Amino acid sequence: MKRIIVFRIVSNTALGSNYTLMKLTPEDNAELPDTCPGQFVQIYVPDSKSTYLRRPISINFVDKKSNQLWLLIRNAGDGTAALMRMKAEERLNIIMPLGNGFTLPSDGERKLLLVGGGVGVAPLYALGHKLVDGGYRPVFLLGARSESDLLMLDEFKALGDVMICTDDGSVGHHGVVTTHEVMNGTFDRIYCCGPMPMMKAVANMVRNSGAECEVSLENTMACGVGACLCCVEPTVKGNVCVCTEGPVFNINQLTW
Amino acid sequence: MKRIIVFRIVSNTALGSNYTLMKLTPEDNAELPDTCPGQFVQIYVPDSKSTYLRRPISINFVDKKSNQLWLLIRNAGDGTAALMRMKAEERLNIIMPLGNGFTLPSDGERKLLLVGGGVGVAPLYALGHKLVDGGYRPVFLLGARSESDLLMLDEFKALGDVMICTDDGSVGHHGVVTTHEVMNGTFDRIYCCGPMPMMKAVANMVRNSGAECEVSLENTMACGVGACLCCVEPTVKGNVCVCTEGPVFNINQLTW
Amino acid sequence: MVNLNVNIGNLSLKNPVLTASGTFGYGPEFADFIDLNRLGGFIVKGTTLEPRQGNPYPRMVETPSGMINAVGLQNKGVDYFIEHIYPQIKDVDSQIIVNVSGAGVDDYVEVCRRLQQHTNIKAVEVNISCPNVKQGGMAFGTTCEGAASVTRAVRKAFEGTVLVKLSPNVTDIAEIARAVEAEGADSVSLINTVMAMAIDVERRKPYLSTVTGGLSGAAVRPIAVRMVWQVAKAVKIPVIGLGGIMNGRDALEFILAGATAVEIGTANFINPAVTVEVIDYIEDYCTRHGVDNVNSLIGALDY
Amino acid sequence: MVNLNVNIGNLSLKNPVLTASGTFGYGPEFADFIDLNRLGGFIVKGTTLEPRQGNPYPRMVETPSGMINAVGLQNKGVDYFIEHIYPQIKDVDSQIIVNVSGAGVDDYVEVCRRLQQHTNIKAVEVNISCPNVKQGGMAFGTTCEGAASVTRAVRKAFEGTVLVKLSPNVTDIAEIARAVEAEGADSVSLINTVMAMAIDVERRKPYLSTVTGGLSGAAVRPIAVRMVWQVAKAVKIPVIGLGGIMNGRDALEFILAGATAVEIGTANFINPAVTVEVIDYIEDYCTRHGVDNVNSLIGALDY
Repeated sequence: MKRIIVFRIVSNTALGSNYTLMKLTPEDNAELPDTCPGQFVQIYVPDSKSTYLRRPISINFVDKKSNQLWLLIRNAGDGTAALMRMKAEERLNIIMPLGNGFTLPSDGERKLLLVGGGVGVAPLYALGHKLVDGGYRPVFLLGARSESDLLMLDEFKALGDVMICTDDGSVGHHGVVTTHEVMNGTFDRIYCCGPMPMMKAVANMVRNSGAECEVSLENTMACGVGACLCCVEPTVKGNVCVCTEGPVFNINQLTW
Repeated sequence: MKRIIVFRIVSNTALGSNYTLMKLTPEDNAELPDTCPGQFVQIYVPDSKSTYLRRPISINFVDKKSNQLWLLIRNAGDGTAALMRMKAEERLNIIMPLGNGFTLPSDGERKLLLVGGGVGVAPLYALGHKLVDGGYRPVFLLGARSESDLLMLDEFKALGDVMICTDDGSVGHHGVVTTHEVMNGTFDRIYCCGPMPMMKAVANMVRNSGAECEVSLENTMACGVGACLCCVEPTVKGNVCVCTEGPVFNINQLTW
Repeated sequence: MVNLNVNIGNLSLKNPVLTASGTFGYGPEFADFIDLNRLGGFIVKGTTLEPRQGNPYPRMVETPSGMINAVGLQNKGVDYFIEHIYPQIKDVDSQIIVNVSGAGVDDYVEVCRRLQQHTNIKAVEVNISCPNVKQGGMAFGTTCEGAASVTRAVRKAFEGTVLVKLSPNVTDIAEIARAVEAEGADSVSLINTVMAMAIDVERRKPYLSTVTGGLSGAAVRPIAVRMVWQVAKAVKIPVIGLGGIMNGRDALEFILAGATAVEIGTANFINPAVTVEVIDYIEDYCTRHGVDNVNSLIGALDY
Repeated sequence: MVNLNVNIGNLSLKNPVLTASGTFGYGPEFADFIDLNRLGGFIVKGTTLEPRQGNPYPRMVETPSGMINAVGLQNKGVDYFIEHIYPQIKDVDSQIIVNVSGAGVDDYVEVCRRLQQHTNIKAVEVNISCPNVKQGGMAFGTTCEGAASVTRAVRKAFEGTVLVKLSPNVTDIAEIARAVEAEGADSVSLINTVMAMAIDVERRKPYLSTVTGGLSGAAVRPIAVRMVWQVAKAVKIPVIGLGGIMNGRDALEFILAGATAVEIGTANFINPAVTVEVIDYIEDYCTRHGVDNVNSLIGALDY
């Protein structure tokens, strides 16, 4: 069940100059609703003149022990910049959980690749946790423009093997993720979240590899609950709302 | 000369729940421009969704020694509420000084009454200072709804005799300022700033007393520099801009 | 106890708060957030005779205090609605109003005829003001003749309450309202979105696939209030006001300007519980102001 | 070095940035904040034959991302302007454009005739779109005949450049623009304010003494960009775009949509230095995008 929850910001930590990791807990200390990796939330940005609509942000992690919601925020404009400026103890009105998460591996699927680009690594952290809890050993392929755009590396390394690519070669493989040698391996299931060109490149590379591949879209949206029909993506079933039918799609459903 | 100045907030101190006293200094430490008591500033409110225009606020005081601008802010809506929430070290973009101040006493004018209502006491503090510096001993008649709406009493008491009225009788004379006995006295010059009904009542009471009387208007304004022609007040010269011809007017100029 | 009941033609609403077409899905989308039974009514999304895929993505861009959309009436068609959606909502203790669109007059008539078979659809809102379709839509809503022709045909085909939703993209909206009233409409609702456009200057491209779209949200409220004021003075039928209502105060602007009921649109995207908050606010406002019947506030502007 | 010069008829502007009538006084009001010589031009406030006191206070209310005004053309009349204001501004190294209003065609003509005597007034902007006066104003601007009649008369009376400022409160602004072009206007400027209204619900009174007024500011920008886009495709004369430009990015929206120049209005109230910031932004944008002449951006939308 989707809920409107007022959160208290526990911390909002800068990760370099373009990102923050925000940790929140419900103001009334009520237990967080159940969520799946890949779902997202809609945040009302209180103090930004130019921000009228809510901002959809991926769930980075839900820490059941501390009852905390984690969000990775990138400075993508006035709305997210205002969120990045917020401080501990301030309040945020958030609707959650929204959309459908990633599909967990079926029986027999053991070789799992999680491909993240930029802030698109956010939901892969929750997913990685879930997979590790399920006894899997996921491989992460994380790409970014530059070293300073690689987020939560230590956290990912605690979950599995981590391969790194940067566009400028400042660390790891010099080039986009699809040029990394790990992409030549055989996988049962690939999860991908990042910029659209990256996801399309990954999808096209693995489409006939026999691997299942899911991507997480971030089409511009207004409501987040399937009412406005703004965030549609063409699929084999016609135009569907990314907010309710996605944001995670199997690439076989897309018309890429 | 009017200037656009970026200020650093030095402090923003709550005076009860509905007011703050904000002290600011230019971010670049440049010397504050000369101002006259009764002039005002226009503040750009950075973080209020519903505030589009600047907010005009009276100059409460300019402390030359510390190079500080003081503003008394009342919670009068979203814009001022956002200003009240601001914290030390935050920045504000302010245009100043605007409008014309109070007329200082002419030779021979010695008996001066300063009548303030609510947050309208703000410019009377700067004026009181100026008068004391000029060797006068002003009398203050300060009215408010209730005790908690009486602002900067200690500061005013340091400048002259202070009479107090409250609508609810919680302190001082129980009733509006025009019912206070001091209003029966003889004055050479009366300065008045407060809610419109109060100023009109004072004006009507003293009009034929022989005292000069100036009031400070706060008509709704947009630009503050005489361009938009929104804040007009009917006068014996026709409609004039409160922002450039006022905000201080001799009551003989008004059509009250 | 405040009486919040208002009537639109023969349609009785338990309170004056409706949801605007295309902003509330079919209703169940919001059931996690509010009790649908509390609504005065809900206007389900624009329904056409045949299914429509709508316009290509991107369809939406945020603008100052508003948004532009170019959805283009994406819907699964009237038959799908009747078969799959209507059963889910027909027993909600509120009023279902179906927003109807078509490329030609015959389409409107046929959709209304099919809806008419279903007892709990007591009203239709005839959309002659959608700016995002190539045929029909706003083309009907910008001339008196066009508006009259659709209204006349629907009036004959549908026995229930007929609302006609007007376009603000006209010189004289009161004139259109009178034309529609003359053809037997029970009510006019206004405003639909204002035709608008925004450009990504770095890419030198329009933000929308259709170049132009319809502006909604708080930005247009002052335009909408003005038009409701003009129309309410021009017609005798009840007026339903919408356009940028974000809260109860905003709703009261429309009621005081002459609206008998209001529709909440874009605000549902920002606060999915806004409708019930508006209902509560109106009731509280009446209590504070010693008003025991909300009808006495309609057009009660003191000017 | 970017060429920012644009031409409106015979009027050469050193850059495409003008100030909108009624938002910049006569110019000197802003001399503390910017160097007036930097402006492409400044359009001085609405000038009428006789002095006007304008509408009673209150004349303004803030709305979401905008404001409604009902100033009603308060000004001291054309003779006062010529005698007292013109000498103060005639030597500014920019272009002076006088916005002209009247209750009837003869008024427009007479004001233009008197302005014509003064060499440094090379252009007038004919205001047929003021929503805040009882006679003239928008009444002329909402029909092709009305717009044509004023334009025809002014065209005969004034030898310099004639701009006609259009009202957005119409069904088809392109049609009005074509009517004005046909009568010899050198340019159209758009949009004037959108007729609007706001209500103080606690007092049940309109915020403005005139009940309705004109909405301006960022809120209307998407409407203005759309109309500039429509008009630029419909006429051959240069279009001047305005409506809610708050910064350089916004100005480029209008230029890409087809405007040869832009006017900055309400933004002057919020940032009195905005005009020069817009000029600098446009120059920087051209440099960043490898554009050596701003004229190549006019209507350069890729759609």
